[in-house]
Amino acid sequence: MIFSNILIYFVVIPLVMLGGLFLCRNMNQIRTVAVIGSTALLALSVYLMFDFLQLRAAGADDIMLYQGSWMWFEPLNIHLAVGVDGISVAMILLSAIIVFAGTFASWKITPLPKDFFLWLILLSTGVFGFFISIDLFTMFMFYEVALIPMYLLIGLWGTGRKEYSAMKLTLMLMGGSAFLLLGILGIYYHSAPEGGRLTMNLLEISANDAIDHNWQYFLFPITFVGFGVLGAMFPFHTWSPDGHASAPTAVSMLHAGVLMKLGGYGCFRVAIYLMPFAANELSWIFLILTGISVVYGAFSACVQTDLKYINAYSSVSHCGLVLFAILMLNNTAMTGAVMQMLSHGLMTALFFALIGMIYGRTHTRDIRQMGGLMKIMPFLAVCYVIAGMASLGLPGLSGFVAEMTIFVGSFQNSDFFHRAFTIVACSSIVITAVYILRVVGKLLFGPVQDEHHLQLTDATWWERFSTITLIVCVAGIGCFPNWIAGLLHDSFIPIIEVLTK
Amino acid sequence: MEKLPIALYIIPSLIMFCCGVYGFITRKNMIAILISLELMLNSVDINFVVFNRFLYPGQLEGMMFTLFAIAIAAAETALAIAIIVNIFRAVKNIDIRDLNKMKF
Amino acid sequence: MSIFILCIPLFMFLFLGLVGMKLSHKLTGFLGCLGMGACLTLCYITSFTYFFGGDFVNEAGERIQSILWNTTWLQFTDHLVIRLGFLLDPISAMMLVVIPTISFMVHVYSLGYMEGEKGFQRYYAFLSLFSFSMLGLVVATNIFQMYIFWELVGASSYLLIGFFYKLPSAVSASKKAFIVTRFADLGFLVGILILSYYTKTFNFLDMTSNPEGVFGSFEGATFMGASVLTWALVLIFMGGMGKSAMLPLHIWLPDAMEGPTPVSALIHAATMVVAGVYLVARLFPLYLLEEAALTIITVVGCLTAFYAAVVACAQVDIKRVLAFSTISQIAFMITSLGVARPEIHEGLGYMASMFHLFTHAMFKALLFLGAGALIHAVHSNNYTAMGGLRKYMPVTHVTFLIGCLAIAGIWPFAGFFSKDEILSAAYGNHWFWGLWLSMVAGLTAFYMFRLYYLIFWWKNPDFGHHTPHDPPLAMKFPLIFLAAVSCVAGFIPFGHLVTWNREPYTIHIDPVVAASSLGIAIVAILLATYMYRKENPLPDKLANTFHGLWTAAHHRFYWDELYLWITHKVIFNSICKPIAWFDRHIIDGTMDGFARVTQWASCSIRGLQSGNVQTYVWIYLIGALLMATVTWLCLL
Amino acid sequence: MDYSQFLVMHQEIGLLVLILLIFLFDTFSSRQVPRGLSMFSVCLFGLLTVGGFVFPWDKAVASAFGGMYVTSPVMVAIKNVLNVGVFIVLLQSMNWADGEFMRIRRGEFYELLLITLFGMYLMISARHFLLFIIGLETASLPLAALVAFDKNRYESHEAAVKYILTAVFSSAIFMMGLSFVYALAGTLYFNDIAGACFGGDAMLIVAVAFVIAGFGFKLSLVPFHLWTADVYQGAPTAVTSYLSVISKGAAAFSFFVVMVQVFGPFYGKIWEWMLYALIILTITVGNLFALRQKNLKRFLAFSSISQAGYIMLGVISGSAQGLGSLIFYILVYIFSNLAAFGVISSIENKTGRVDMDSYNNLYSTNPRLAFTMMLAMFSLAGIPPFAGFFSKFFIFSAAVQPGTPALYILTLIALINTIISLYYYLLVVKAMFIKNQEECVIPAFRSTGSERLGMWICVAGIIFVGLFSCIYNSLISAAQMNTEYIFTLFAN
Amino acid sequence: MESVGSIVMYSIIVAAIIIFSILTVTTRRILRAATYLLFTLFATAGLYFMLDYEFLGAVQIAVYAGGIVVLVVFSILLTSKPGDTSSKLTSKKRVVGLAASVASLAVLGYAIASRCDFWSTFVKPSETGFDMHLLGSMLLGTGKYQYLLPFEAVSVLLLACIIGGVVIARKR
Repeated sequence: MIFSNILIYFVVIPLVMLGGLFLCRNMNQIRTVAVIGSTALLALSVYLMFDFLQLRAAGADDIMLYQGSWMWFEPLNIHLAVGVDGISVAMILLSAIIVFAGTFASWKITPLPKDFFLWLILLSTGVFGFFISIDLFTMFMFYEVALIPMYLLIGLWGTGRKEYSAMKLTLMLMGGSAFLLLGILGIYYHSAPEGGRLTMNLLEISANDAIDHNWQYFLFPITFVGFGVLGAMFPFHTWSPDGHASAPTAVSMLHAGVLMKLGGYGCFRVAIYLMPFAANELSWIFLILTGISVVYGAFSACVQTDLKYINAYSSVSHCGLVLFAILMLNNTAMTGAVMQMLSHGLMTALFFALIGMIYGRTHTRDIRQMGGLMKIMPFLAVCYVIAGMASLGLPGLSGFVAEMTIFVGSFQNSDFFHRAFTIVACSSIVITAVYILRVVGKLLFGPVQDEHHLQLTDATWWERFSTITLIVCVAGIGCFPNWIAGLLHDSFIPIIEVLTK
Repeated sequence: MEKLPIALYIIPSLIMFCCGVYGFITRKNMIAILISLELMLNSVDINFVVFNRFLYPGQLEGMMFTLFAIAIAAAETALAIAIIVNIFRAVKNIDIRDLNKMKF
Repeated sequence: MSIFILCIPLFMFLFLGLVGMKLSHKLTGFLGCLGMGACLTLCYITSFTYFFGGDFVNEAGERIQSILWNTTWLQFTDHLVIRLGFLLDPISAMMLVVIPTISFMVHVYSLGYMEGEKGFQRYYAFLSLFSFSMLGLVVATNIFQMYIFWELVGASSYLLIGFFYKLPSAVSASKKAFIVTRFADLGFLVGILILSYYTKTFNFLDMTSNPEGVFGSFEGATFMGASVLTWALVLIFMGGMGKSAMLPLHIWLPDAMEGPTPVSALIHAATMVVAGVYLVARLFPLYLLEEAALTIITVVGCLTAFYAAVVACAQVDIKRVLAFSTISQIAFMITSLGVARPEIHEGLGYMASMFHLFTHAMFKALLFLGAGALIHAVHSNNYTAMGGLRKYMPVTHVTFLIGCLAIAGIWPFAGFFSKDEILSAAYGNHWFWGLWLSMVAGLTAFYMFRLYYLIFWWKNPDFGHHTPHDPPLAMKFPLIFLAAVSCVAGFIPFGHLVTWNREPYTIHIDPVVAASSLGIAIVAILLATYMYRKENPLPDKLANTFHGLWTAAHHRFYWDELYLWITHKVIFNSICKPIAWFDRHIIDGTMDGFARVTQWASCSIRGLQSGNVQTYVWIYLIGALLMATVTWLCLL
Repeated sequence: MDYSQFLVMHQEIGLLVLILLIFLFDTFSSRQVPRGLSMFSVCLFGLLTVGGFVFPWDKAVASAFGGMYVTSPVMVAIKNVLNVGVFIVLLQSMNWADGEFMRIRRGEFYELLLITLFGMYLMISARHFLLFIIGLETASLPLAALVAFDKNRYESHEAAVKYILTAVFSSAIFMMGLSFVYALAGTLYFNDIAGACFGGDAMLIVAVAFVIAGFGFKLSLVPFHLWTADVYQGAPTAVTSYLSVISKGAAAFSFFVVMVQVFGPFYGKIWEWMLYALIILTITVGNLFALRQKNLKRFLAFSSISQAGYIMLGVISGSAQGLGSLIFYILVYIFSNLAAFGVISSIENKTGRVDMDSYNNLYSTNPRLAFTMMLAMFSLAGIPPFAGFFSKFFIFSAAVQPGTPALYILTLIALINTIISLYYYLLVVKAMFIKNQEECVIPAFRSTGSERLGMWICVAGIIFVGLFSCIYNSLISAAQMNTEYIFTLFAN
Repeated sequence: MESVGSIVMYSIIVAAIIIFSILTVTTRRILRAATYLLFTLFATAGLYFMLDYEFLGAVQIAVYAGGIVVLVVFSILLTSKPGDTSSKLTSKKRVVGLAASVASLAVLGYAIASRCDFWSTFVKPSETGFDMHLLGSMLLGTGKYQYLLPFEAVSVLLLACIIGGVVIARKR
């Protein structure tokens, strides 16, 4: 029975929420539904994590746990196949946290609150579905489900050049997914040895190991680029600054926090796991590109004046680091990559939440027009400093842990090329410090720039709730990283095995 | 008649076809265009008949096709003329060049 | 027990940070001092147990390096594990004395100095955070733990420098401090990566207990002519250079004086800035493997010492004079490590460096706190606003004088002993280093007494109705305490406690060196007395005579301008802006270009749909014919 | 002379009886009764549609009239699919057909429409080119009359002239091609042509090219598509929607049959490459034209051109999976496009507006219509979880199934084109939802019941046809049954 | 001698077909075009007769010449005033038209002419005697090579065209 699988509920709950939202008539009902739903998701994901750890401790050593597979489209052997390993569990937890925080961050969204939450929940359906899927088709389907609500969310509730940004974002991401689709089809048609039953199931494809090497040369790049676009890989990152700048708060949070992680997740789950040969052979190309994104994004962030642009470019840099680490193809670096995903997800969500709150008060995001906010809204300002510290990799917050794991892991590669690029990537931590401190200095410290800002108020309770949730998570990972590192480390073992075969 | 190969029958038919094409493209009067179309259809009919007679005299498929094609042509012409008359009533003009209000 | 040494300050930080806003200033201050006092007690107990308890000495008479506890914090690979632990050995035990002492003094002193300031609670929270980080740094069992706390002290330094966040100068100073040290830390990090890649470990003890063994297999590995070990060590030293403000990464330290003065005393004089020295001392057995690295250290130290001393002679702001003096003194310690060799006086340099670190912490903290008292009294940082204060502030005057004598190296004050050992070590290595350092020591005495005279003698200014007076008791007590320590610290038998191989060693004072350095110091003091005791035009005349030199020194030889040029003109304008432009116009332009090309194509083929059915048919026919022709041609 | 063979043609007979009944009803009932005729026709046709599904389609296998007519599950399936589409079209046109203007020509409307459907049935089941041509003409000529139906509008006349002239021209070209085929094979039975060995010389190439060109007209493949936009714009909306989905669907199926069964042996050699070029042209040019359109009917015309290109991907695959995916695509396309046309015709009937600008901020006045339109656009663009995503995925997977690099490249080009198409579909969504500062010129109104029913069916189809896998599964299994009727000699 | 006669006959018919076809599309008077079309159709009927398809020739004359051309003439009379001539063609248009027709002639002609057997295939005496009985059974038979179904189907088509023509052409 399909409903006896816990993972299904990660899709079912949002769908039920959608239904509930359809029936809502006023703001309170909408909030009730959204809060109950997102709390349920959070609770479920926390439960899942503990249960998962328990199962693993009890000796369940399948690659994926909670596996379930139900035939869907028989002619193409498409299943609704679900299953999670430690990485997916971590990503699910991340998504749940950010959806939860996002709900509170958009407490007073106008206009059309109902529609806003509908699309937001649809988006999160896609995200959860993506992380629980182990069937390429359902994975791809949920991936696209997560993309399209962005258009309306940005277009309707965004600010600035929202129509342009929304269109650009959607088209570029869909462009990526066009490549991805071709890659998936290619993988599917080479998924089984001659005469075998073709399959879309990741685990089966990997076990069959039937993709011809020449085909891997073709399929690996397009799959990687397909996911890489969402992972903001240079030079396909330009949707990110505009998109983030125009998006409403919760959407920026969800997008930078979770959606961009879909790219990185897909890169190793599909591109590298299924095509290890090409991954070994071709990773250097993408390593150069992602290495560029790391430094390039950081440098670009240094001269921006719009708060959201700064964070968007910072995201380019950080997400570049994710892909960079994945391409190092060793366990430590990949573990670091996922930790970076978690860390970046949480702290960017925090950043965007704070920027949204500040913008909601000052009605500008130009750092030249603001200053001394520490005096006016100390709570938000302190949170912003914490987020900044997390971003520039202060020990005790999540960014440090992730970055160090990546750097140490990457440096374990024995050839000069990889290590030289690691050092290049390392240099981004200095540049990050530059732009973070520049913003903090101009925005929060110094004299108050605009007299009108003196009347502004500090955070409301729901805003506090939203930000504190995220800060607790950021600090939690930063202070006690080992359990999550262990969780991820074990999950990468099968992938590394495939790569070294 | 034994001295005349099939090509000598088909080529005049093709010339007729091409005349039809020329007419369609150059004439302005819609009825003239219709006449050109008749030429084209007629040329197809000749083709079928000639192929049937020369190449496959065992069966009469080509001939039957022509027979039905004539009927179809008649139907087409009737309908086309109805439409043309109708448009003449509407705009008092049957110049094909004037029918380009919808474009791009 | 030792875990509480770290936990108490951390708890105080969290407690004061989260609920401090609800507490009164008095209560906060009390709690802060109480916490630090408890911590201080524990540290003293630990340290004294280590040095004098007798449990920590092995049969050969060596003090052992003992890891009290070590928990896994983050596991990278099987070998590479970050652990958080507590390493007790001579240098960390020594630091366990220095840090809490100064910190406690600063806590107490701040009760008076920061009284009534907005953000008092925040200030104490940050002080606790700093104490926690600094203690964590010195007891680190592995290099990554050190790096973690290294970053944390940097951050707390950032927060404290920028404590007066409404002042733009404080904000930019804090930013500068953080970024410069961050840049240095990049070197540190890369050094760690290289080191750990070859040694397969982060642990200090694994590295230092058998350096040849660990590195034996990688001797052949070189990069650009130098061995990887040299690279690693130099890069790690770069981290130390940043923290310890060595040339050319020194520029942040003078600006860091924008922070509250007690903070300068704690962080930027006594503890954090010596982390670089501590780092090199920690990895000293590795450095011994690479002569080149030690030479680099020596050169950097000597240049910095001299440079800072020269600049200190031309500063107006008393805190800046002290800051440059700090740089110069730390450079002494660094040089001392650089010249230390086991075969020269049994590694005297190492001991001397640590000794100087200890004494310097005491008297420099004293000087800073004294400066704080002065600033508190006259509300200005510049000596031009002071002069003749000896009558108004007798306690401050005496303690400050003790500090000056100590730093100038006058017997029997603490500085004499430690500096003397450094000079001995330097002469032992090469006469040139010794000579150089002697000269710098003379300069030190000169500028310190220049400062002393300009503050306390020089003229009798008119303070009007607002007469300066000695500070309250909370501030006076630390001054007196530290002055006392500065008087007696020199007699501590340091050689029995801290040596490079942890074997006891009896200090012999080399009479020639001692006498000559004392002589140079006295001459310099006399010169300063001649020039600055009474208001006279001589200094101005001299300044005019050596106008170029004076201006350059006054502007710190234009290092800041150079950095400004590099960051603004080169990095900001020539890298960041072009990249941002490139992103907006080339990359983004390409993406928009796709859209534009599509639109253009769309417009350019609109003629196809001309609305004329004859054209339609023509295209239809040609299409069909082309299809046939092309296919036929392809099949030929 | 076994006249019982007629009984094999259940659906055709049923349809003819239906037409007859409508004819009789139209003749003998009073024309003053409002809605009588349209109600009657729609209900009857609804019964026929349901009947088609109730009938055990997997048993329907027959070959009659000496192999001239065949039926097999897959053909029943496509006919059923078309029935569904026609039913929705009828529902949506009821409001229009009940209007005063239509009072005296209501009966003719239904008769002509259903006769063209009959012609399509014949096209689908014909296995002889004569019958096929007759079916083709029956499916296209009466449509010319329907296009000209709206006598009060000039555009309707212009459209009709363009349609009929191009249609006759294309059938002349088609028949010229057929005459060459006849010359080469000596027969017009599909099976026999495939069996007759003829060489691949110039004549064959011309024959294939002309046959494809003839189909190109029905399917509006570029460069045979130029009539499409003008006719769609000029024709009454009901007819436009019919033209865009039903007519195209039937043509696509029969195109598959003709290409695979008749010209199957020349797949790789001749027509794969012709089709290859046509697909790229069709998708790209259709998209490029659609970009700039402001008139929604014209916009959908170009969108339907590019959709036809995607449908052709099923043909170029030439496999049973391709056929099944093609039918599925048509089904989904019917729901999606008709949802869009439903909204357009509903608004056009109310306000007479079909330009995109008047749809600005439609969501504020008519949220349901806007929502339906948005679903339609998303489905057409292939956004999950709507049916369009599934149909696109399946058609692409069918297209790359042969596994040649060329087909991968073709699919990639098609995929890149989906981005352009997404752009213009989103333009509509943008107008309705995002331009919310502007005043909406369309007042809030309530659509008639039949329109709403039609749209509800479409919406349900858009949401559920993809998710409920049984539909696709059964289409594929239908396509794999009785392959001798289609895949006689196919090379794959 | 029969062959000479048939060659002459052939020449006349073919010349008529070609000349009248060309005249049909080039004359500037629309009524003349209709007349030339009639001649062309007659010539075609002659060709059918020559190929022994007498029935087809008769149908050609009856339906085409008798029905269609008359319809066309009527419609010409309905839609144009007598003496109407179309204006001269622009050279551009003529070039375009010529290009299309010449191109299609080239392609189609090459396709035919390139087949060697088309130059060596001559008409054979018809084996199946053509008679009305055979025609009847073909039109009403249900077997292979019998055309009951198309026959019925075409009736539906004609019906549809009648309905369509009526509904369009009627005045209201």
